[in-house]
Amino acid sequence: MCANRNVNDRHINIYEAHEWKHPTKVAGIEWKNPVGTASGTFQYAAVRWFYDVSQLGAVGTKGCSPVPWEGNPGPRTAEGPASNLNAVGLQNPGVDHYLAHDLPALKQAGALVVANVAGHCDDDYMQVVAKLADSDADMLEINVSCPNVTHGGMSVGTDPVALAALMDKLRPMTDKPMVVKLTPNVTDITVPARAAVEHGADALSMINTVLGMRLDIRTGEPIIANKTGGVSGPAVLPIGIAAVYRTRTALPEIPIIGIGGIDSGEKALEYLYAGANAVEVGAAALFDPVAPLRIARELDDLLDSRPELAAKLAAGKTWR
Amino acid sequence: MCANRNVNDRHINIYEAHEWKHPTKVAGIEWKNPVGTASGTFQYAAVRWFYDVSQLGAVGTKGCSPVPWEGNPGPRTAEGPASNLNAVGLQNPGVDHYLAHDLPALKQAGALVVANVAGHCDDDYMQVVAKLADSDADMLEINVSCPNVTHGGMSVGTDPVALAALMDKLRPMTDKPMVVKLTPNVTDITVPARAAVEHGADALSMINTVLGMRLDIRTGEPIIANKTGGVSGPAVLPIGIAAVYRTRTALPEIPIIGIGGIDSGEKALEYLYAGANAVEVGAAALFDPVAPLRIARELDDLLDSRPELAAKLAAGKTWR
Amino acid sequence: MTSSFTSTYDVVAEAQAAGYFPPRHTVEVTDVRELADHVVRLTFRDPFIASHAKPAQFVNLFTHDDFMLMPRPFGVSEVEDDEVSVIFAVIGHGTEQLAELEAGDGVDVLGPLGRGFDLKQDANYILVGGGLGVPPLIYAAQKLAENDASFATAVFGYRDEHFAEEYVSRYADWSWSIDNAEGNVVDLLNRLEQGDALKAFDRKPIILSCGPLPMMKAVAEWAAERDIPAQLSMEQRMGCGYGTCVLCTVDTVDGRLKVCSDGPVFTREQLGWGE
Amino acid sequence: MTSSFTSTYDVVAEAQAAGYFPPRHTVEVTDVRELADHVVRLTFRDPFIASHAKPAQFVNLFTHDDFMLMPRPFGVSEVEDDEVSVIFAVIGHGTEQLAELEAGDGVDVLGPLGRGFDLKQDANYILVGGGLGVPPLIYAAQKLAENDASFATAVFGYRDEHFAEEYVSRYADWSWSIDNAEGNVVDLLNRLEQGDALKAFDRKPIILSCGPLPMMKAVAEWAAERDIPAQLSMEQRMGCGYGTCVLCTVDTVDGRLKVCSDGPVFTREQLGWGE
Ligand SMILES: Cc1cc2nc3c(=O)[nH]c(=O)nc-3n(C[C@H](O)[C@H](O)[C@H](O)COP(=O)(O)OP(=O)(O)OC[C@H]3O[C@@H](n4cnc5c(N)ncnc54)[C@H](O)[C@@H]3O)c2cc1C
Ligand SMILES: Cc1cc2nc3c(=O)[nH]c(=O)nc-3n(C[C@H](O)[C@H](O)[C@H](O)COP(=O)(O)OP(=O)(O)OC[C@H]3O[C@@H](n4cnc5c(N)ncnc54)[C@H](O)[C@@H]3O)c2cc1C
Ligand SMILES: Cc1cc2nc3c(=O)[nH]c(=O)nc-3n(C[C@H](O)[C@H](O)[C@H](O)COP(=O)(O)O)c2cc1C
Ligand SMILES: Cc1cc2nc3c(=O)[nH]c(=O)nc-3n(C[C@H](O)[C@H](O)[C@H](O)COP(=O)(O)O)c2cc1C
Ligand code: FES
Ligand code: FES
Repeated sequence: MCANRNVNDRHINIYEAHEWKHPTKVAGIEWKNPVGTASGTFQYAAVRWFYDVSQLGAVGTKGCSPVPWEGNPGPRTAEGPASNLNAVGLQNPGVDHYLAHDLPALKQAGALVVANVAGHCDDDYMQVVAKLADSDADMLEINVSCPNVTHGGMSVGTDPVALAALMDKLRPMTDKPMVVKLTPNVTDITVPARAAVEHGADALSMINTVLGMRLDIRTGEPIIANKTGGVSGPAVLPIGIAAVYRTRTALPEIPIIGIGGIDSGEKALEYLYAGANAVEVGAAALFDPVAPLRIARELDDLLDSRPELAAKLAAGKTWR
Repeated sequence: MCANRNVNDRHINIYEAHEWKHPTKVAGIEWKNPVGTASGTFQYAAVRWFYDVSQLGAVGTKGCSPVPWEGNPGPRTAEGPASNLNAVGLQNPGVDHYLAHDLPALKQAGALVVANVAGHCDDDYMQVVAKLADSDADMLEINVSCPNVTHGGMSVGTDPVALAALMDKLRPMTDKPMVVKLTPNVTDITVPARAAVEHGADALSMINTVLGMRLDIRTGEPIIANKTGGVSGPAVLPIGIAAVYRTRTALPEIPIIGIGGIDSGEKALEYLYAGANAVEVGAAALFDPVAPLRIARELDDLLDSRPELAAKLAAGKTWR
Repeated sequence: MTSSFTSTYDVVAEAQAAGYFPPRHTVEVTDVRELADHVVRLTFRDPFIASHAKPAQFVNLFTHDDFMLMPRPFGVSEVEDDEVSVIFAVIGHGTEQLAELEAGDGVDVLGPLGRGFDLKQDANYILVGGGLGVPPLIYAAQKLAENDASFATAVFGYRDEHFAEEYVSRYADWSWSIDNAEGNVVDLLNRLEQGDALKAFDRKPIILSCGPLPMMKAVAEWAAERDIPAQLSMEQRMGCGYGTCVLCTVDTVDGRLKVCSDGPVFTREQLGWGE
Repeated sequence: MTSSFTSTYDVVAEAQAAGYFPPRHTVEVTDVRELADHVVRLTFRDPFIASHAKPAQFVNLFTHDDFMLMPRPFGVSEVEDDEVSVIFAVIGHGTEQLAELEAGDGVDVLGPLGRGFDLKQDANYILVGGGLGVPPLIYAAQKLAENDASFATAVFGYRDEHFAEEYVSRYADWSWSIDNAEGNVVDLLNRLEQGDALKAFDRKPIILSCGPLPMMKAVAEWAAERDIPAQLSMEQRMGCGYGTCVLCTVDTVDGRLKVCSDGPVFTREQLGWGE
C-alpha cells in the first residue's frame, strides 16, 4: 500500500502568521486573498475549531431562506469517482437565525462575508434580501442554481427570463454588491450570465453542482433519498473552468468568482487564468477542514511569480 | 509507492473461450452481452491486435460524415481529475471509406456494428444515412451531441425542434434500428429524448461528453487548440447515471444505451439498474485497450446473481 | 500531489500549538488483523485521538484512492496508550482498501468526532450492540472499567461469527452474546430481566446502544416500556463528519439534526422512539 | 479496485498464448536514478517490450493516481536483457509521481507502441537530439551498435546539464554535445560538415532526429538543403497511444496523421519541412 500517499510535500504551516501578498477585488470589495469558502460547505460553528476564518479571502455562508427549511430526508449524499454528490435541499435555520447568530459571529471573528440567498419563489428571495440589505454582510450571493429543490433554485438559473425578472425585483432593494450564482446544468451558461448582468448583477459566481446520481448495486436502488444530487469536487473542475472561460469571453468586464473542483492552489490559479477574479472552495473542505486556508496559502505563493496577473487582481481588473 | 495499485484481484482470463450467459436486446437486435464500445474510442485497425472484437456485445464505430473530415488542429486532448478531455472534431475518412474498409472488416470479424452518423447540417446526416441504409451495419447511431464541432452535433441535440425535424427526414430513409445519441449539456435531457422518440428513434444512447476545459498554469493558456473539449471517463459517471435514470422514468419503454465513465462491470451494472438495456465503454479503452472486453466479462459474472434483471435484458424489456 | 491534503506528521503539533483542533493528517498503522470473515480490526498511532476520544466518538479514515475522496467514519473501539483501534466490516471499495493496509503504512485520519455517550452517572450500563455497532460499545466498556462505581453489562447480537468476544471480555463486567441463528438482543434483554439480573443491581440501568436501525428501535421500545434511559448511537452517510455540510441528518423530535456533530448519540426521547 | 485495469503479471503470457498483443499490465521497477536536476532514468523488467521495442518506439506508463488516468508516453532509451529504460523530465504531476517510484515497485505499462526509425539501410546515421528528445536516440545508437556496417554519430543539444553522455558514449561511434549556453545542434551540424566529417563517411548520411519542434524544423531544413534524408520523431498529447482515439494528430502533407501509430517517426517530406 501507499504510505503517505497524500503527504503535502510543499509543506506550509497554515497556523503561522502570514502577510497576504496578493489581494483581489470583487465588485469593489477587497478580499485579502482570492480564496473564499463555497456556500453550503462552511458552518462557522464547525470550522472555527480548525483555523482562523478571518484569514480567508471571504466566507461564503449556507443558502438562507426567509423561514427555516428542513431540506431533504437522508441519506443526502453519495460518492462519485473524484467527487461527492449532495442533496441537502437547502436545509437552514432561516434568515432571522442567520442575522442573530451566524453573521454576527463571523463578523466578530473578522471574516468578510458573502451571504448566500435561497428561495422557492421570487417573494422568498425578496424577503431574504430585504433583511440582509441593512445587515453586516459584505456581499450577497443570489443562488439561482441549486439542483436539489423542486421550486426556485436551478429552475430560475436555467431560465434567463425568470432570472431577469427576479433580478429586476432584487436589484433596487440594496446597494450591497450582488453576486448571481449560476448552474452548469444549461446548454450555454453565457445566456443566464448575460441576463443576470444586464439586470443588475455586480458579479457572477459559478459553478454550482452538476446534476448526478448513484445507485447501490447491492440493492439496485438510488443511494440518495432524493434520488438525484449535485456533483461537486475534483471531477467537476474542467466543467467549472469551461464555464468561467466562456463567460469571461462573452462578458469581458464582469467580476467572476470561480467555483468547482478546487483542491489546490494550482487549481485556484487555473481559474484565475480562465478569467476568475476570485475563487471559492467547496467539497475539498469536506475532505479536510483546513483545505480552503491551505489553498489560499498555496495560491499566495504561486502568484509571487505572476506579477502581471496579481496586479490585475489587486486592481479588480479582469484577466483575458 | 503503491506496487500493483491497479491489480485486478478478480482475475479473469479474457482470452479464454467464454460462453456468454446474459445477452441483451436493443431495439430488437440481440447483443451477445450488454457491453459495446463507445463511438470515437474504437478503431478496428488498432484494437484487433488486442482481442477478438466479435466477443463484444457491439462495436460502436467513429462518427462518419459524408466526406472526409479533418477535425480540429492539435493538441486535441487534456486531462482532468479522473477524466480526459477531447476535441477531435469528428476527424474521419468519410462514409465511402467506412463502407469500403472499416465496416466489411468488422463484419468479417463477426462484430455487431453500431454505425455512428455525424453531420454539420441535416443534409450531411441524410447523405450518410442514405449510404448506410443498405449496408451491413446492424444499427445506426445518430450523433446529435458532439460538443467539438461548430455546426451540427450538439447544436441539434440541444434543440428539440431541430432534432425532431432531423429525425423526420432520417426516419423514412431506413428500416435499420436508429439510436439517437444525446448530450448531457442541456438543462433537461428528457426533452430532447422525448423529441427523438416521438420522431422515430428506436433507442437512445447517452451521454456524449460534457463540455469542459483545462488551462496550463505554466503558460496560462488553454491546453487544447480548440480551447474547450468534451469530458469523459470516470468523472462523468454520476452525470450519465442521472441522465439514464431520468430518461427511463420519463420514457418507460424506450431502449437506452448507457454511456459515461464505465470502467468496471460494477459500473456497467449500475447503468443497467438505472434503466439502460446495454452500455458502451469509451475512455476506459484509452487507458487499457482490453477494457471493454474485461468489463463485459465482469458484468456477465455479476448478472449470474441477478436473474430477474438478466431475464428482462434478454427479453429486451426495460428495468424500473 | 493532486489531492494534497495536510498530512505531515507534525501538523497535529502545529495545530495544537496554535490552539486549534488538528486537521486531517497522516498516522502510522501499527496493527491490522482479521477478526472474522470480512471483519477487520485496524490500529494506528495517534496520541491526540488516543487522549481525547470518548466512547461512540468516531474517526474519519480516508483511502489512498482519488476515486474515493469521502470520509469513512468508524467508531473508536479501543485505546491503548497512544494507539487507537477501530473494527470494521468490509462492505465496499473503501473498506476493502483500508483492510489491505499493513503495519507501517500511513493512513489519513480526522478526529475524534461527534458527541459520545454520556457516562457521567455512576450506573449499571447495559451495552446493547448489534453487528458493527459492537465496536463503539467495546470502547464504552473499556472506559467504564476505569470507573469502579459503574457496572458494564454487554449484550451483543452478531450476524454469525462472534468477532469481538476477545475484546469485550477484557473490559465488561458481564457479557452475553447471540447470533442471528440463535435469536436477537431483545431476547437476551428479556432473559436478563427474567433472570432477575437487572433487579440485582443497586442502581437503575442505563442503556447504551449501537447497531442496525430496527434493532435500536426495538431496544428503545424495550427501554421505554421499563422507563430505562437509552442513549442510541446513529449512523448516516456523511460528507464531512465535523458539522460543516449538513449531509448526515437524522429526523428527531427537534427536526433534522446532524449525526456527526449533534450526535451520533441521541436519546430515545430525541428520536421519539418508544413513545 | 475502482480502476481495475488488467495488470496481473501473467496477462502478457495469456495474451501471447492467444495470439494477441499484451494489454496494459504491471511490471516491476528495477532501477530509478536521477541523471540531472528533474531528469530521471527509470528501468523496469518486461521481456515482451525488451524483445520487441525498436528505436523511437515508446511505452505508455501510468501513474497510480486516479486523478491522472491518461497515459504518459516515453521513448525507450535502452534495453538490457529483459530490462527496459526510459529517461524523462519531471515536468508535471504525472512525471513527478513516476519519479518517486523505487526499485521493487510496480508500474503499469503498455507497449511497445508506434512506428520507430527505419534503420534497415547500412548508413552513417546522424542522431540529432534536443533535450528530452535525446533518450530515443540513445536506443537508436544501441541498436546501430549491433550493426557493424552502420555508423552512429550523435549530435545532442541539452538545455543545461549533459545528462545522457554516460549512456550515449556506450553505443555511439562518435558523439558531440552542446547546451543552450553554448549554441545549438545546427551549429554542431555545421561544424561537423565544415570539419569534413560528413564527407569522410563512405555512405551518404541519414538523419534521425527527436527534440523540440523548432529544433527539428531547423534540422529538417538543414537536411533538405543538403538533400539528406531525415526521419523525425514527433510528440503530441495522446489519448490512447495505440491508434484508437485520433487525439494525437500532427499535420502532414497527407493530412492529419496520428503521432502514436502513423508515427511518431515521419520523414521530412511527410511533414513538408524544408521544402
Ligand atoms: C458515526 C459512524 C460510525 C461508524 N462506525 C462503524 C464501525 O465502527 N464499524 C463499521 O464497520 N462501520 C461503521 N460505520 C459504517 C462505515 O462508515 C461504513 O461501513 C463505511 O464507510 C463503508 O465504506 P465503503 O467504502 O466500504 O462502502 P461504500 O458503499 O463503497 O462507500 C461509499 C460511500 O458511502 C458511505 N457509506 C456506505 N455505507 C455507509 C454506512 N453504513 N454508514 C455511513 N456511511 C456509509 C461511505 O462512507 C462512502 O462515503 C460507521 C458509520 C458512522 C456514520
Ligand atoms: C511519443 C512520445 C515520446 C516521448 N518521449 C519522452 C521521453 O523519452 N522523455 C521525456 O521526458 N518525455 C517524453 N515525452 C513527453 C512526455 O510524454 C511528457 O513529458 C509527459 O507525458 C508529461 O507528463 P506529466 O504528467 O508530468 O505532465 P502533465 O502536464 O501534468 O500531464 C498532463 C497530460 O498532458 C500530457 N502531456 C504533457 N506534456 C506532454 C508532452 N510534451 N507530450 C505528450 N504529452 C504530454 C500528459 O501525458 C498527460 O496526459 C514523449 C512524448 C511522446 C508523445
Ligand atoms: C454539501 C453541499 C452543500 C451546498 N449548499 C449550497 C448552498 O446552500 N448554496 C449554494 O449556492 N451552493 C451550495 N453548494 C454548492 C457549492 O457552493 C459549490 O458551488 C459546488 O459544490 C462546486 O464547488 P466544489 O466542487 O468546490 O464543491 C453546496 C455544495 C455542497 C457539496
Ligand atoms: C476521443 C473520443 C472521441 C469521441 N468521438 C465520438 C464520436 O465520433 N461520436 C460520438 O457519438 N461520440 C464520440 N465520443 C463520445 C463517446 O462515445 C462517449 O459518449 C463519451 O466518451 C462518454 O463515455 P466514456 O466516459 O466511457 O468515455 C468520443 C469520445 C472520446 C473520448
Ligand atoms: S457529515 Fe457534514 S455535517 Fe455531518
Ligand atoms: S493517442 Fe489515440 S490515436 Fe494516437
